[in-house]
Amino acid sequence: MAEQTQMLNYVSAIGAAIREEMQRDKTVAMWGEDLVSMRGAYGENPGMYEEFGDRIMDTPIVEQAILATGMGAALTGTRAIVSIMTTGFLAIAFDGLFMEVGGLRQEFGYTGPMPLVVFCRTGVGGGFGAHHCASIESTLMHSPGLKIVMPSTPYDAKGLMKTAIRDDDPVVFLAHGPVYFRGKQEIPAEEYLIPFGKADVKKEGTDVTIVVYAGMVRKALAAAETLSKENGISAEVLDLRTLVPLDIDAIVTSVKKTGRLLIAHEAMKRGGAAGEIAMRFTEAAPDVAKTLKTPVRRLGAKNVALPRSAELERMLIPNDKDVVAIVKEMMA
Amino acid sequence: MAEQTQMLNYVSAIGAAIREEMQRDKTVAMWGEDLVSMRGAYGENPGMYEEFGDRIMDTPIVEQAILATGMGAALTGTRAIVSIMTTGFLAIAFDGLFMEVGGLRQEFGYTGPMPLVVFCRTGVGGGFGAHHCASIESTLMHSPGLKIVMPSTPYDAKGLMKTAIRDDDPVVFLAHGPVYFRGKQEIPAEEYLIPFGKADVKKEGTDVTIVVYAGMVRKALAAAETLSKENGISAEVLDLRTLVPLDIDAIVTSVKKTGRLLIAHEAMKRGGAAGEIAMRFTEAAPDVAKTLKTPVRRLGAKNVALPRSAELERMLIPNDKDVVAIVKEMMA
Amino acid sequence: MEIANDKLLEMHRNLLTSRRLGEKLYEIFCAGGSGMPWIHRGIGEEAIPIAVCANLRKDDYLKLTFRLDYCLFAKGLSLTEVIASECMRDCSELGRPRSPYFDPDFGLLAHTGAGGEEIPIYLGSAISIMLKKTDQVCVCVMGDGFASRGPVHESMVMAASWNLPIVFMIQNNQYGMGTSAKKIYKMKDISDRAKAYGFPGETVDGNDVIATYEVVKKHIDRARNGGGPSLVVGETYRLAGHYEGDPQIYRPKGEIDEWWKKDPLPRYQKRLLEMGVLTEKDIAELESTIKVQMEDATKSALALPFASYENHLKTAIDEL
Amino acid sequence: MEIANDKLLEMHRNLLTSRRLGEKLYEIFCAGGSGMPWIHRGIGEEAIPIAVCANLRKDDYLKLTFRLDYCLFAKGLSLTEVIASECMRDCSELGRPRSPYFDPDFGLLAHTGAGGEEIPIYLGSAISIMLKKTDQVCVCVMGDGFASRGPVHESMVMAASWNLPIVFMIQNNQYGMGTSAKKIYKMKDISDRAKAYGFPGETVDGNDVIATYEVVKKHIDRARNGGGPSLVVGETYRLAGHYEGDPQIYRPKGEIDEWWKKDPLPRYQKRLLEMGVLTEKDIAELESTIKVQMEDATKSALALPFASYENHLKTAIDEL
Ligand SMILES: Cc1ncc(C[n+]2csc(CCOP(=O)(O)OP(=O)(O)O)c2C)c(N)n1
Ligand SMILES: Cc1ncc(C[n+]2csc(CCOP(=O)(O)OP(=O)(O)O)c2C)c(N)n1
Ligand SMILES: [Mg+2]
Ligand SMILES: [Mg+2]
Repeated sequence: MAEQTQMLNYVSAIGAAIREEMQRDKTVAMWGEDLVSMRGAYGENPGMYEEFGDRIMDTPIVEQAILATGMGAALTGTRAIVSIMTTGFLAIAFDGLFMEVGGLRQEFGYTGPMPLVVFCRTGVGGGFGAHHCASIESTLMHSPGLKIVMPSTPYDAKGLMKTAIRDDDPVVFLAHGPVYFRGKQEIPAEEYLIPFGKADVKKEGTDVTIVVYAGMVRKALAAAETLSKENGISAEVLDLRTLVPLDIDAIVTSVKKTGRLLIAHEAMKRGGAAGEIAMRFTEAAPDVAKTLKTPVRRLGAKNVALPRSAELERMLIPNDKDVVAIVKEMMA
Repeated sequence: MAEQTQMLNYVSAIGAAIREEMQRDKTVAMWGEDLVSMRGAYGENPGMYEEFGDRIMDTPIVEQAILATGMGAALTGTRAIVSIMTTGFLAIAFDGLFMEVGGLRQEFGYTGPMPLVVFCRTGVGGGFGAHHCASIESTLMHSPGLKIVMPSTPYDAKGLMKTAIRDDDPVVFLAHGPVYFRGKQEIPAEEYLIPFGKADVKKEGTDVTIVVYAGMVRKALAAAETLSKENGISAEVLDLRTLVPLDIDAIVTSVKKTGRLLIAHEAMKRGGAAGEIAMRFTEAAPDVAKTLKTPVRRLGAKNVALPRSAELERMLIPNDKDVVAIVKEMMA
Repeated sequence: MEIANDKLLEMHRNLLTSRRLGEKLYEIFCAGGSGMPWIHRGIGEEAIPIAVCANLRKDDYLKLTFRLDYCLFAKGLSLTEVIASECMRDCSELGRPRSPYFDPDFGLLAHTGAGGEEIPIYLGSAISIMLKKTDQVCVCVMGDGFASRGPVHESMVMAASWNLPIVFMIQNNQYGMGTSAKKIYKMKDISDRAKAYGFPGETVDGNDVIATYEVVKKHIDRARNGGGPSLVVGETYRLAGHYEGDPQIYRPKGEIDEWWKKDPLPRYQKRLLEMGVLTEKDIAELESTIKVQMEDATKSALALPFASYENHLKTAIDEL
Repeated sequence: MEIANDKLLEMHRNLLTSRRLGEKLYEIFCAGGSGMPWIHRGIGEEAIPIAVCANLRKDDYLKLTFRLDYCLFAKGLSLTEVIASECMRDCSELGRPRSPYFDPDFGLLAHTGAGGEEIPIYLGSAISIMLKKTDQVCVCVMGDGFASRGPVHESMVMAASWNLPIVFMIQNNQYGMGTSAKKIYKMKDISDRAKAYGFPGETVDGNDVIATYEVVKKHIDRARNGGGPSLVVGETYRLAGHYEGDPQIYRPKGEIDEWWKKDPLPRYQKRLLEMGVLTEKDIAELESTIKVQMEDATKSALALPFASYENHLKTAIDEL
C-alpha cells in the first residue's frame, strides 16, 4: 500500500498538481516573478524549469501585465497559470482581475473558453504587513465571473489545483501561505480531482455548524476538540474549499441538523465573506433560518489594517479560543 | 423666504459644496481628468477654473497616479479632492485606494490627518458597460480605513460633500451619476453639514424596513407608494447615506418597529453590501433578530456582468416592482 | 517600397468604406432606438486602422482604438457584423459570437471600458504565439491619451524583456477627451518613448495611407520574423468631438480647419489618381457599390435580435 | 564641482554609520525576538541614500528603497528611532510618531508592501509643494525591479506634464529578487528611460559617493529652482541575498567578488585619505564613536514598548 501514497506538504502538493497537468497537456504554461530564477518566490517550484523549459517563465515586476497576459493567452490557445506573489499584489491587478477576467467575456457575450488560473499566496502570518498578508477574497466574490478556490490541506490543494487547471473558466487559486511548509499529508499516488462547489465536512458534529475555509479550518478543528473535551459540545466543521461556487446545500444540510451557524474567517470582518454566506443561507433555507436556535454569528479579523508585527497580527485575527468562546455563547 | 433657498440639481449641489469649501479653505485643491478642459468629465465643474485658477487641475489619464497623489498631497498640507471619472476606473486604482489610502497610516501607526476626498461617479444606467456603471462600493467596505458616502439627493449630496472635505480621514464620495441632471431640489442658501453615519428616514412606515442607498432610494420610495396604495402595506424607507460608518442604530430602531428587514442595492448581489448590513444587524441586535416576523431579505443585481445595453442593464438591476414583489412575499 | 496596385486599391476601398460606415453609424445613432448606447466618432482617422489591417492576416491579433472599432471590417468582419456589434445585436444567428468584436478566432479580444487595460490582455496573445512558435503577430493601436496608463508601460517592459511579436501603435489624434497631447507629452517626438524599452520607435504621418502602410509593414514584418516589439506613432487628428454632444470648448480656433485639409481620404484619392491607379469613374462606381452594401448591411444588422436577457444570464458561474 | 570638507566628512560619517547600522540590525535580527519580521540587507548600496540625503533639508520629501530605509538617519532621524522603527517599537514615548518612517513633518511618507505604489504617493507631496509655492523638493529612490511598475510610469508622465519638483532615482543594484536587471531592460543605459517623458536622465556610478553627490545635487537643485523632474540612475550592486536565507542560485559565479572590490566605503575612505581630508586615525576614532552610539541607540530602542494592541485598535474608523 505504501507505494500508492506519497507524503506531501501543502506547497509540494500544489507543485505536484501543476507538474502532472503540464505533463498531461502541452498547452499549459505558467509565468510570474522569479519562478525560474528563485524556483518560485517561495521556493515552491523546484525542478519545473528543468522539466518544462520555457513553459515556465520569469516576468518583470509588473503584476498588472502578468495578470492580464494570462487572460489574453488563455483566449488564444494557452492554458495559462499566472503567479502573483501575494493577494496584496492581486489588489494591484484588481481591475484586470475583477472587471476583465471576471467580466469581459460576459460583457460581450463571448462563450468560448478562457482557461486561466491565477495562482496566489494568501493568508495572515509572519507580521509582514498588509500587502503580504491581505485577505481580499471577499472582494473577488463580487466579481461576476471568478471562481475562487481556497484549500486548507495538501490533499485538497492538489485535487482542486488539477480541477482549476482543467476548468475552461478563470479560477483564482488562493493558496494558504502560512501552511506551505507546515506538515505533510498522505496523498494518493494515483490521480484524483476535487470538484468545485463541494464543501468538505472536516469533522462531524450535532450542536453547531462552523463554516470555515483556508487558515480557519485548522483553528476550527482545534476549537471543536476543545469544545468536545471541555464542554461536551459537538461542533461540525465544514470546510468550504471554494467560495465561488458556494456549496450552500452542504451548509443548509448541516445547519438543519445542528440548528446553529457560525461563519469564521481570518479576513477582516467588515465586508468579509461571512455576511455573504449568512445571507445566502437565509435565502436558500428561510425555513431553517426561522428555526435557528440562536442567530447566525461570525468571526473575522478586527476592522483595522494589519501592521508589520507578528504579535499584533495574531491578536487581530480570530484564533481557536475565539471560536470556543463564541460557540459557548451560542450554546448558552 | 425664497431667497434663503436655491433650486439645485444633484451635480450642481456637489459643485456648490466644493466651491464653498474652496472659498473657505485655501488649502483645498482638486484634480482629475478634464476638470478644466471640459469643465469636468460630465460638465459638472462650470466656472471652477475661472474662480480658483490652478487649485483645479487637469491630469493625464493616469488613475493610479491621480488617486495616490491625492494621498501624498493630503499628508503634506493639501486638503485634496481627486476626481476619478467612474467607479470602474476606481478599480484601476484599487490597490492605492484599498491598501494605501485605506490602511497605510494605520499600518505604521501614524495618527496625523490625511484629508482626502476621492470623488467618483457611480451608478448603473445608460448601457455604457461594466466600467462606466460598476458598483464596487462593497469591496471598499472591506478596506480598514475608508469612509464611504453615497448620497441619493441633491440636499444630502451637498451636506455630505462639505463634511467629506472637512474630514481629516480619507473619504470615498460616490456620486450617483444617473441623477446628476435629473430634477432639482430646494437647498438652503445658508450653510449646513450632514454628519457621517446618520441614516435618513426618507419615508416612515410600520410594516417593513427597506434599507437602501443611492439609486435604490428613489425606487424604494416608489415601491413604498405602490405598497401603500395598492396593498395597504406601510413600508419605512431608510437611506443609509454613508456605508462606512454604518448607522446600525437607525436600522435596529426601525426594525424593532416593523419586524421585517429588506436590504436592496443596485450593485451585484453576490458580495454586495446587503450581506454585510444584514450581519451587522444580527450582531447588533440579536434579540430583535430572533423576533423577526420573517427572515432578512435582500435585492441586488443579478450575478452577471453588465453589458453595453441599457435594456439588459435595466433587466439586471432591481427596480421598484421587484421591491414591491419581495415585500409582498415578506408580508405573506 | 513598391506597393502592388491590388494592395493600393484594397486600401482605397477600405478607406472609403470606413468613411461611409462611420457616417452610417452616426446616422443610425442619431435616429435613436438602435441599441447603440453612445457614439465616439472616428472620422478623419481611418487611415491608420486601414493601413494596419492591410498588413495583417485573419489569424493575427489586432486591437484598434474604441473610436475606430468599426474599421474591423478590414480585418475580415462583415459590415453586417460590425453594425450589429455596435448596436448590441446578437450575431449568433450568423454563426458568429454574439459580438464579433470578441472573437479570438478572428484575432479580436474586444476592448474594455477602461482604456489601456486591453494592452496587456493582447500581449497575452503574443505569449501564445511565442509558445506555439507560429509566425502570427499582435498589433495594438491605442490613443495618445490611454498610452499614458500604467498597464501600457508594463506591457512594453514585458514585451521588451521577452522579445514578443507585438507592434505597439499610438494613434495620436492630438486629444484625449478635452486634453491636448501637447500638455501631456513634453518630448518632441512621442515615439522617443521606445527608448525607454530599448526597442525601435518611429513616427509617421497617420493621415498618409501609403507612408503609414510602409512604416507599419516594416515593424510588423520585423515582429513576424522574430525581431521583437516596436512602437509606431501615427500623427492624426480627432475631427469630431470626444463624444456626440461635446461642446469642444478646449479646441483652439482654426485648428480643426487646418486638419480638415489633411483629411486622409481625398489625399489618398488624389495620390492614386496621380499615380494612375484609379480614375474618377472608379471612385464614383465604388461609392455606389459601397452605398448599396451599406444599406444591405444596415438592414440585415438591425433585423438581428438584441442580445437576449436569457442568454446573458447563462454566463453566470454560480447561482443568479 | 568643489565640495566643502564639511560635506565630505558628513557623508563619510553617514556612510560609515550606515554600514555599522546595517550590521547592527542584522545582528539584532539574527538574535531573534526583536519584533523585526524579516530583513533585506542593503550592505554595499549605502552610497546612494547617503549622497541623496546630503542634498536634502528636513522639509524635503524623501523615499528610499525599503532595503535601505535605515539610512533615513541621514535625513534627520535618530539611530534610536531607526532601530525602533525596524523593530516595530512605539516611538511615541520619544515624542515622535509610532514609526518615524511615517512622518510627513520629516518628509517621510513610509513605504508600502507593494513596491512602486509609493512613487505616486510621494508625487503628491510635489503637488503640495507646487500649490504652496515653496522651494522644497521630493526625491524618490526606487529599485531597478520596482521601476518597471505601472504607477512609476504614470508618476513620470504626470510629473513631466505638470513640471513637478521631483527627482526620480533608480538604484540599480542589478537584481530584483532573483531576476537580473539585464534580463528586463534591453536599452544600454536605463536613464534613457527619461526620454520617454522628455525630461533629463543621467546615469552615475552609485558606489562613488562624490560622483553620486554631484549628479544628484545637479538634479535636485534644478527641481528646487523650478526646472522640473528628472531621472538619475545609480549603478550599484546587491551584495546580500534578496532576503536573509536566500540561496542565491541565480547569481553567476564570481560576480559578487567583483563587486565587493567596488564597495563604496573603502573606496570613499581611500579617496578622502588621498585628498587629505581624513586620516586613518580619524577613521578609527569615528569607528569607536559610532560603536558607542550604536550600542546606546540599540539599548534605548529595544527598551521601548512594542506597538500596542490598544493603540492600534484606535485607528479603526467604525466599529471593531
Ligand atoms: C482608464 C480610463 N480612464 C478614463 C476613461 C474615460 N475616457 C474615455 S475616452 C477617453 C480619452 C481617450 O483618449 P485617447 O486615448 O487619446 O483616445 P481618443 O479618444 O483620442 O481616440 C477617456 C479619458 C476611460 N474610458 N478609461
Ligand atoms: C508590487 C510588488 N511585487 C512584488 C513584490 C515582492 N518583492 C519584494 S522585493 C522585490 C524585488 C524588488 O527589486 P528592486 O526594486 O530592484 O529592489 P531591491 O530588492 O533590489 O532593493 C520583490 C519582487 C513586492 N513587494 N511588491
Ligand atoms: Mg486621442
Ligand atoms: Mg534591485
